[in-house]
Amino acid sequence: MDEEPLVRWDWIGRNWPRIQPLLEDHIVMALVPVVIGLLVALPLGLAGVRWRRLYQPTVGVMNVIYSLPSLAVFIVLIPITGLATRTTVMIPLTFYALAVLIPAVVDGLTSVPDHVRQSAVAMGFTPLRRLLRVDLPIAVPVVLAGLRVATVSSISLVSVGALVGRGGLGYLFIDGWQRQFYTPIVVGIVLVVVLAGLADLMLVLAQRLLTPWARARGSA
Amino acid sequence: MNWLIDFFGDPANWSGPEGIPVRLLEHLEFAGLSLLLAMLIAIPLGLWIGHTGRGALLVVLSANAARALPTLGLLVLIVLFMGVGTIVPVLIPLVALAVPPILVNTYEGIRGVDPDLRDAAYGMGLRGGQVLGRVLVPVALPLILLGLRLAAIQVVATATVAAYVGLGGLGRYIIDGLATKNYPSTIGGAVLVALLALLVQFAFVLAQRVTVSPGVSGRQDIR
Amino acid sequence: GGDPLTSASASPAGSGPASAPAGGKVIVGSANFPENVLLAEIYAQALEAKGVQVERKLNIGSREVLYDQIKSGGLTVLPEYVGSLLAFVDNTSTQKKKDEVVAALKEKLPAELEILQPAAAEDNNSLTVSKETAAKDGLTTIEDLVKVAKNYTVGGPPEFKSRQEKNFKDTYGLEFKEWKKTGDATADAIKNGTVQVGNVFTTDPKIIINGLVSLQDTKSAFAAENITPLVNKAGVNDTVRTTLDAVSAKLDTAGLVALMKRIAVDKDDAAAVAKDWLSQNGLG
Amino acid sequence: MITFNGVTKRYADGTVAVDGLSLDVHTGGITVFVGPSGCGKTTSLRMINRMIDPTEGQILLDGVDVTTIDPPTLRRGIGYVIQQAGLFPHRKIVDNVATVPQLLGWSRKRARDRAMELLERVGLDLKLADRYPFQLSGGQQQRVGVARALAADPPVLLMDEPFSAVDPIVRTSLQEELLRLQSELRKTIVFVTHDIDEAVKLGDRVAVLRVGGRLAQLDDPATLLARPADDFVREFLGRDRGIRRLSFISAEGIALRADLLVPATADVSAVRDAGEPWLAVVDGDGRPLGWAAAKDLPDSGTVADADLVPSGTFVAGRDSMRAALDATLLSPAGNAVAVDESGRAVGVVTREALDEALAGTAGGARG
Amino acid sequence: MITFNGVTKRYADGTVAVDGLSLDVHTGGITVFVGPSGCGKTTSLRMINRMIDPTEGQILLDGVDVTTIDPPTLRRGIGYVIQQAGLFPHRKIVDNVATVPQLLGWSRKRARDRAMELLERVGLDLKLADRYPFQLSGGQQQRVGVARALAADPPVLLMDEPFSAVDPIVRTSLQEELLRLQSELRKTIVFVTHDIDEAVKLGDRVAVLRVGGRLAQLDDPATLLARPADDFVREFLGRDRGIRRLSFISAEGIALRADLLVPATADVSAVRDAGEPWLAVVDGDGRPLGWAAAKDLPDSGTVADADLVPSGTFVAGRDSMRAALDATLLSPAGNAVAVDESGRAVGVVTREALDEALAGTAGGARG
Ligand SMILES: Nc1ncnc2c1ncn2[C@@H]1O[C@H](COP(=O)(O)OP(=O)(O)OP(=O)(O)O)[C@@H](O)[C@H]1O
Ligand SMILES: Nc1ncnc2c1ncn2[C@@H]1O[C@H](COP(=O)(O)OP(=O)(O)OP(=O)(O)O)[C@@H](O)[C@H]1O
Ligand SMILES: [Mg+2]
Ligand SMILES: [Mg+2]
Repeated sequence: MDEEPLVRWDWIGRNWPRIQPLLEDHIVMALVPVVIGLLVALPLGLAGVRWRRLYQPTVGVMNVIYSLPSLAVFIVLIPITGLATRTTVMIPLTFYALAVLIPAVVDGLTSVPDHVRQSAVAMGFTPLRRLLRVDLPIAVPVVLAGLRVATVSSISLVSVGALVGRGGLGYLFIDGWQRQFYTPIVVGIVLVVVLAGLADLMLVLAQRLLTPWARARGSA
Repeated sequence: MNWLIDFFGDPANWSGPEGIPVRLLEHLEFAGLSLLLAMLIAIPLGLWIGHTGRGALLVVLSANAARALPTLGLLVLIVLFMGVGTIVPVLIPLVALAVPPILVNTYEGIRGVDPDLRDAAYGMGLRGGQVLGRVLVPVALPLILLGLRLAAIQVVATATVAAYVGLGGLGRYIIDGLATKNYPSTIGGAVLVALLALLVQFAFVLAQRVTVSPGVSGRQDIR
Repeated sequence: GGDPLTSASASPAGSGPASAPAGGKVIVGSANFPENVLLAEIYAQALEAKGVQVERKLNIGSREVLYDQIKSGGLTVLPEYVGSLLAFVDNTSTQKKKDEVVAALKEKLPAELEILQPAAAEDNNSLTVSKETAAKDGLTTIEDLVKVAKNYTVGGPPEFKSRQEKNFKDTYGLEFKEWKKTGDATADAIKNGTVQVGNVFTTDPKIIINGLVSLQDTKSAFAAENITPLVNKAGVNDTVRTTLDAVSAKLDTAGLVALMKRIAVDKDDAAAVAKDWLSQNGLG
Repeated sequence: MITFNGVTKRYADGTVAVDGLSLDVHTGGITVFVGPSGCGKTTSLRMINRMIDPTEGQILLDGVDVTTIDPPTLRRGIGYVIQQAGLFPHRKIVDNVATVPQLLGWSRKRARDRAMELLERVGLDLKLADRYPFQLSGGQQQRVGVARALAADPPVLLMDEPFSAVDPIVRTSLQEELLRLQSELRKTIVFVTHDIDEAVKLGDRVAVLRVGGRLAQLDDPATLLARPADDFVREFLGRDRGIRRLSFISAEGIALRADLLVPATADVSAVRDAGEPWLAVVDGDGRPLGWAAAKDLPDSGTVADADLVPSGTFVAGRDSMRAALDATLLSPAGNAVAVDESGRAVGVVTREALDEALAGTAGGARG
Repeated sequence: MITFNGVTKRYADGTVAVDGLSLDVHTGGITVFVGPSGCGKTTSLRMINRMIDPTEGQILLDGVDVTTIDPPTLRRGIGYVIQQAGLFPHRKIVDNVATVPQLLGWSRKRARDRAMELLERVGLDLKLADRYPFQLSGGQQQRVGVARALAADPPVLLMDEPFSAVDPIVRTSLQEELLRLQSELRKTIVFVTHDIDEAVKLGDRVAVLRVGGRLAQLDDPATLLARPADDFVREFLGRDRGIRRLSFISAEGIALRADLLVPATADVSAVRDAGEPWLAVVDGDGRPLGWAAAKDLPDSGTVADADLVPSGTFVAGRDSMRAALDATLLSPAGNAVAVDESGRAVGVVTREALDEALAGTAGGARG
């Protein structure tokens, strides 16, 4: 029994039908919060830039949220959002995504050079139009950099949800742990990393496509 | 609030091997040790890569890959391999968690120093090490500290998972609270962790005040 | 004070599908250990074979968490162990024998819940030690343990101490030096010596994997632990009942251990093992 | 015409940036605001397109108080060029230029065609149109900035130190480009600089401001150089005022002597007989080849055999007195060759003739 | 002396930045490298202190091949000043300046004392010593940069466009400060600029480089302006070459006429009798008050009652021919008043006298 191999390859094939829904569940639970986070972070970030005084407290609150252990938040949410539901897992993840994305949006918007903003005003852009056509596009590289971190972290964090019954691929960790069985754990880790890598790659590609003008400045 | 009073008001929670002081020390041990290890790995590496420019692509790629590593999965895998005799199994995933922000910020901090400054330093006859130590690091310090702070917060918050594999730390209150549906315990544990994280943040703000030259921080305020 | 886990169960508004059978869907849950997951799989697949629509919420947590959920309708069916369940709903209960326990349960369970026909299969709590400890102290029964227990640390799930400390003392006069919460890692803790004695289920595959010895419970400190579906009455109809009863009728301890061996040692998946068992027994 | 009517700007912190400024900016000319750093040039400029609103007084654009016009509408009719060009980093060069036309609702195609036309007009290689700003040099970016400001053909152009971030050589070429453009377009341009040389070079009229935002003098460059209103202006104009004002005086009035030109094929003896110490030698096309010194001529042969010294030249109909003076200073004879636009010598300016002409201008300094 | 001996630098990407450069940099003088962008000025400069190593050829410092010296040691003996000053943001001004002395092992106190001395020397308010760089203006930062480079009293100073990021007014004052310092310190300075005006103003010798890193001409500024080696250099020197070279010719040789000076108390009739159209009026101290035109004098009274026209002046012993010319151009008489250092008139330069002197210099253009 001690010679339990690190990976039982046949297990993967046999259990794929069981892994696949976990993978799908994982993707949904990881990405929906990031998307929602982005949608919420944009207006909040804008408000943060507009009312600088609101921004510091917001960051403070976000930092506190960020320092809450995800597991504890899951548990606290169960009575409100139900046991082992996606919502339970996605709510804290949304907040974590916000904690990364709001500063990214604010940094992105403040990265618009003053002279660029001034010329936009002088050319007769209305405020809304300037926001949409000038400020936001220029903020894209910084926002995307934040989005990459948020996405990858979210994909990694979903698995903790397994401790409260809904963790996508995290189920494989619990399962492997209970049965002292490496294969599902390894498969889970690999899938999570590959998933994160793919998402990251797609964001990098998106950045390349969306911001050919920023290439000179590097993409990190 | 009642749950907090239940939890913090219970004298049993303040003494013995399951008391808050012991759990807190355990938690600090996990978090502190892993942060220290991560610093030992990431700071020299970040300094070196930022200074020489070699392997920069590697940092960018591997840092995000490391961020993707699921702590829980890593933890159970390592515990299965090594057992729970020592705290090493907890340290490894936590170190993996802490390395990316420290590494990336150290690297970006050093790399982001104005090339003119680097030039001036070499031009004055400083040697490579002196340029790094006397010029680049002091100027990059705010970013390096920011990386450390992010890492520290994440490690403090995530060290709770150690309890799942039977180890101690403040996570015990959360995991045990879940198992026994002891709500005050869960909340109490979470509050303790959050307080600890805030304390860590505060410590870093202080450290920043003390270690970063006003010439550098003042310049940033202006921007 | 207002425990939200409890208070929420009174108002199941947000707790997902509360009144389950409306859409004819049965939610099968399980606690977070492999055997319970396997049993839930067996129930689920048996039901599905009868055309019942099933949703699984497996490997979720402890009884403490699950019980409220099934009571509120968040779960419909849960594999349970009669003794532990009785102790949970009434911690003053003293019944140990299967029939007494079942009878007591039927009486004590709240109106929303009921247990169906218990199976012959049992998964008892046990006090388990390592082979080395057993050999050194010559331990085979819990009574053997009494004289050395004062030197030993005992480990178990977080809820273990509160449930059993008094029981051990009353039944055996057994007292330990220290109690540790070792949770899911109890078997590992015994193996690496963090604890010398641990509360491990008799069908736990880690007993076999780690070569541990479960001490015999000569005085029935642990109650009978026959496996039975705990159901939320509102969520089950006759099809469900007869199907689950049919499962229980075929399930015995030896069979369960064999299934668990497949899961723990051969690393077969619970769903596959369940499927095989059901078809062998003409249920799937 | 743009009219400043007792305009004062007091910032929230109490700084008075502009104080009771009253002046007219003439239509179709370049008016330069010049003055030391912090004298309120930028503030004055930006009050015209309402980037800043005055605390007191009014600014009228062709008689209409600008504060009665909705800012975006006002601004779309006023081009604006600033130091860092302010190009949108995320848009291609052509799209940068097409921005205002598109804001005005032109079709994409029409806006782009217009942009291409303008890029050509400001002297930019059309291959650059599909690049992004970061791929252009500073000077090229400035040209794009000018093209962009001109895109919707606004009658008014505001330029705030547009050329101060580029190196002197590029700067000179940008200045010349602007003058060339303006000779075609005749916009009403308000140009801000703190470089007095740039001010007198570009301005039809130059407004010198002093710190605190008060007008010290408003005059055409020649008058400004000849008659600074006070010590502040004199100081600000700096050294070389005498020489510099020659730039604004045409060399047309100088008497030319055609008799000092000799063809390279002329016989040496003829030249020697003329009795002049130096003669300007021209080739068959009449282009100057250099100066021949009478005393150093060979004994026989043509002038072409002589040792010729390079000559200073200036363009008779176009250049200023300054260029004529410079040319005489570069010639060994102290005389300069005047050429026409095509480079053919039309005569020689002797130092005496130049002195005569200069004496006429110096009288202008009386004041 | 610094000797470039067939120095070539080819970068990894194949760019030849410097190509077979051979020249001497004289000890104790300012040698300026000037040329268009990308002509290899910076590369040449940085090969001296081994920030870059040549691909071929050698650079000798007082006869020693620099590649035989350990770079940090070499650099501590060579001051280096760059465009944005490159001050260490985390160190106070005084500590920035004390950096190299401390590297050399001086005690903290001695290094700081030296730093304070130097800050004073470069004209910086000592109150600024305890500030951080971000609290200083660009011009002040540049002064600190110069002080820092001088801190260990290195015999050689390398300056790479040190003043190009500041505005023209500050730039002029920095240039003058550098000249003043150099007149005291007599360092061997290599100065890089792309501004030809700065080059001729500062350089004892000016090396003009062309793109590709080849030397086009190396001469003192006056010779360079008078005799550009080829069209590239002529083009690069730009307009006004004739006028600008007058800057390098002292006005000392010009004949002065003291008889044209009249005291303000002189009687009108006396002046009218002199028969000169214009007379320079001076006050009791001998300071010039302006020009009086003979024909416009009142019928009686003193000269002080006359309508005086402001006069152009230049300092007789110090100023250049250019200043003298400028002064004549500002005077209605076409004559300029020469004053001594204390501002007292010493005589009048007539245009004829100036022409005479200019004719003498123009001969120098023969080449
Ligand atoms: N938003 C503001 N709030 C307060 N004071 C301001 C503001 N903007 C400018 N000032 C002050 O108003 C004065 C005039 O500023 P302005 O920018 O118009 O000067 P400028 O002539 O353009 O100077 P520069 O040549 O340096 O560009 C300065 O003293 C400046 O500090
Ligand atoms: N590290 C490098 N790798 C490749 N080419 C380089 C490098 N550094 C400079 N060059 C090229 O070498 C040539 C000379 O560069 P250098 O910086 O010496 O010019 P410069 O005269 O100082 O120009 P500028 O006036 O713009 O500062 C340029 O064509 C430049 O692009
Ligand atoms: Mg300004
Ligand atoms: Mg250079």
